[in-house]
Amino acid sequence: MSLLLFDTLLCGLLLALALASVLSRQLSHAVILYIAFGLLMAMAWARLAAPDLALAEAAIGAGLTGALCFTALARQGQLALSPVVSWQQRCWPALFVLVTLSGLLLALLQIPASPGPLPALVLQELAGSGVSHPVTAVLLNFRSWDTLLELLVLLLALLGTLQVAPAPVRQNSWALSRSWSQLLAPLIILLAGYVLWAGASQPGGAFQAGALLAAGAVVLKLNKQLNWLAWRNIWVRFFAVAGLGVFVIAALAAWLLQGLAAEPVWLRWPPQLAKYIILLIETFATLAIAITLTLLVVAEQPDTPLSLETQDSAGGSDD
Amino acid sequence: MTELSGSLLLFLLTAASLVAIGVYGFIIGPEPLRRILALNIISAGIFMLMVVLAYRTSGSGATELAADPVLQALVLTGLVVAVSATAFALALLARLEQSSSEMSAPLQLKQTEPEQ
Amino acid sequence: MSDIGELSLFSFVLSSGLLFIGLLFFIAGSIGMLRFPDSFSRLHAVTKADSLGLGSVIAGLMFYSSWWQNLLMLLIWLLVMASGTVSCQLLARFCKAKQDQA
Amino acid sequence: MMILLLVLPLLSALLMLLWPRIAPLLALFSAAASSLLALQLLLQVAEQGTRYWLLAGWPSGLAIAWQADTLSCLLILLSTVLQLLVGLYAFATRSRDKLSQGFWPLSTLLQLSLTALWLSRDLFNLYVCLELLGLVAVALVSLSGRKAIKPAFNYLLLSLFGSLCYLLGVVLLYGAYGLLDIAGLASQWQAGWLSNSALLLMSLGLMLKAAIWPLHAWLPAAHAAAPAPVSALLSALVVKGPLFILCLLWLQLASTSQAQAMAPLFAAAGLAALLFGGWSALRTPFAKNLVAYSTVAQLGYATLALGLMLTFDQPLIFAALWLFVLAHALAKAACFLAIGEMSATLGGKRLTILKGASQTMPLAMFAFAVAGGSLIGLPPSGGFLAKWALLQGLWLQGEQLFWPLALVFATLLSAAYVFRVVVLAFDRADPVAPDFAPQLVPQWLALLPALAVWAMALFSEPLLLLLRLEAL
Repeated sequence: MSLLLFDTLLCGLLLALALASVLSRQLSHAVILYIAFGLLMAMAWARLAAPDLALAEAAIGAGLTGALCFTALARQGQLALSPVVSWQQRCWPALFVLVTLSGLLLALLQIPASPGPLPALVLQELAGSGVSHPVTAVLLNFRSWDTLLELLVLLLALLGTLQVAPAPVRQNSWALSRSWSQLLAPLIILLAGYVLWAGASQPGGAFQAGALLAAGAVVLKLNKQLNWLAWRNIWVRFFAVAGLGVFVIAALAAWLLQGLAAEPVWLRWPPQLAKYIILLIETFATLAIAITLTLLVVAEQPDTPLSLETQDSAGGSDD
Repeated sequence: MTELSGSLLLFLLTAASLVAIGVYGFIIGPEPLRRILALNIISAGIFMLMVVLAYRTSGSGATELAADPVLQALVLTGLVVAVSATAFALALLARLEQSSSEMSAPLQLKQTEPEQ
Repeated sequence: MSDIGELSLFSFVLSSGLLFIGLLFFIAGSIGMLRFPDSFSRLHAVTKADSLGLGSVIAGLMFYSSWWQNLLMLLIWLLVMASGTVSCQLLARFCKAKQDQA
Repeated sequence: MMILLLVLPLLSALLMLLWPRIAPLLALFSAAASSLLALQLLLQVAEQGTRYWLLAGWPSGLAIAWQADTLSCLLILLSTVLQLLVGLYAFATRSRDKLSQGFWPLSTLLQLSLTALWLSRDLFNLYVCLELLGLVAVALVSLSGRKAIKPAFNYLLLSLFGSLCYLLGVVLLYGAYGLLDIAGLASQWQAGWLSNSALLLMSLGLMLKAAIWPLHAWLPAAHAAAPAPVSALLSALVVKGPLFILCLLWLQLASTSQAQAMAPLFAAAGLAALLFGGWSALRTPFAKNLVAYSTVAQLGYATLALGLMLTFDQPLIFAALWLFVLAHALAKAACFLAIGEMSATLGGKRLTILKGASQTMPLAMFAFAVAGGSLIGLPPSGGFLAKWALLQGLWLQGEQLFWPLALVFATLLSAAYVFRVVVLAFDRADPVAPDFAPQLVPQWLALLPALAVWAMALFSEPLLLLLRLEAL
């Protein structure tokens, strides 16, 4: 009973925050409400037996997305009220959304209460995967191709962002926040290492650890520390790319190892080595994720030869 | 029709409503930044739906897993994709606003640049 | 977590009292943030009440958990207090700077 | 060996990021090697039949499924060859166009994501591929700098919205069946409100991403704003990815009753795209917009063929659908490269700069006209082959009058917009500056795909055979 009360409260708050974020008159309010929404979402996921996701959501949904949105807000300059949307303009979309929602609900109600065959299959094959935490096994063994492509998506977003990164917003840093961020840094590194290591047997893993590290690095970067952490630094580039590189090279090595067999299978880890391969991939992926996420949040224009600035000044007067 | 229990039904309803709220926000806007937020709300709703569906496993007693790990892994992948896309969209937006302000006051920007 | 039944009446009352006090502080802090007129008094309400409120809630929960979990909770409280102090300082300075500018 | 098709572009893209100096050479090398590998894979599959893989060697359902049938192999070959061609064009014009360094890794990654998409038969993996494709495409569009930022932003938002719709559909299906691979789902498929809504949601998202009428509004702005080599890649390849998934869904998953119910909608959307796209192409004052609107119109043929395929279930129509896609990809690459070359040399974006282009830049104009011939469907081009297959498929179904008439009308419309350019080009040229010296190599490169699309007619028998096999 009390659990149901808690659930109702949680769901009500989530809906209220989302609605308020969409409808609020000021953009800054919308962003703040969205960050609160992300934090509550993390709680909902912890409630729904998804601690891995709660960790990731707290670091990403509330932390990094919040920082991103605030940076975007800071670029908007003076805070103006949103233009008013007239009643007629609101009415039709609302009607459309309500109709869609009821269709979606009708479909959702037909979903069977019993899960499909995959969870049992995962449990059955878990012993051969090299790790004992099922989510990590799915991510880095059963469906590792998805994870590889996901790392690529992350890298690609970074490439795109570096290309269009705007000119920096000038800001100064206070001594207090600087020293506090320096105090936090070792703590965050310790915690990230723990989360990475724990991933093999309990909730945690490369992505959560990377996101944590990135959060720490973003705070330091915003305080004008870590000046070496920029795309033009070859080592930074190397480690940003190494996550994918190590993944692919490990896969190639495993593939060649089976080459003696008749039909080699892509991305199959040899069972006795699986544990070490996964740990190796995760370590490099953590670093790559941390670097990529940090640069995504704090990317600024003069950083990189990829940026389009030179081209803009040359060919901007085409029309 | 369904045999889903009370709490699950509640979360299912919330997830669908979040998607609906996000779609509404995406259509209405009016600022681009709010559209990006709305997209994030849609994806939060979809991920919540996935997490709720994953949670079905715990009640059924078919396995000793707390939740469907496949779906949870998919959500993790989806989260990364969502945050990457959001970051890229925000960078584009910032560039868009910068170039529109440059067009209105190109001289002023030229003066401030050497300071940095 | 140990069962509630194992607690003596005295510790049960004490922990409930502490939890209640903590909640009171949270509520007071939230109302203060919504109702106070300017940024400084709002900051005052939020940070002061939150650190104290969280402290009492943690103290109340300590009756139920093992020493290891207690240590973690204490650490969390310390971290929240420290970051609350820092961010309160920063916000207040920012507001001050804004005021001086205007 | 075929795994190199994915590993090679990936590793070379990573190396390009580390050492930008060698990027162009690396990109060309990887594209050339991939083309050879793709050709080998196509020959192998055509000889030995379709190949299946379960990645990482786990049991079906748990593992991600791959399938290389003749269609996938043809598409892989198409994307690698076009990648090589466009890469050569970009390399040949690098000193003039000042294309940003970012082009090389991005276009290589585009090839990788397309290859991954053509191979995958797993709904969630397809989602990741779609996102990858969308992000690469937007990053490529934004290469043109300031004027492309707004179209790129709109493209990104709509593309994200489309992917989310698709993802929601995938989640509904997973909730219903607990499976993600297409073959497994197809074996358990039941028509019902749940599967209906999942299919509708996924189709909505895919149609948005494939710019199928009426969800095409973002395409002309985005494709016209991109640099010429990028527009060629986008129009020729990127919009075909979602279209491929759409066909997978409706031809392999949907039950007959669902397909029959949806077919008229697809056919109508295709027809509307042909009419409105053609009309807009006839009206626009900008050269690249004309080609972009023609993409909307030509996608209409593919949608129409999909609708007719769902109605009649006739292998010839299926072959026609993919012939349209192949012919359009080659022709559109030629068009964009030719137009890009002409507007870079003659200076300007309006259609009027092409006045007299047949005398000043005869090669590029010839490439455009030849490719345009295929867009219209003049015999014996690839476009004609596709239309002929479609008509033949329709005749086999008995007395059909409406669709052939509609096809004829659409053909007239596309002839009108192609001739709009050609007529202008045969006008008397304004006198050119004495140092006017158009580059020859890029023009030849633009001509190559145009010639290839006419050469398709020579291989019509094997092509039809390959594609018809697939439908069975």
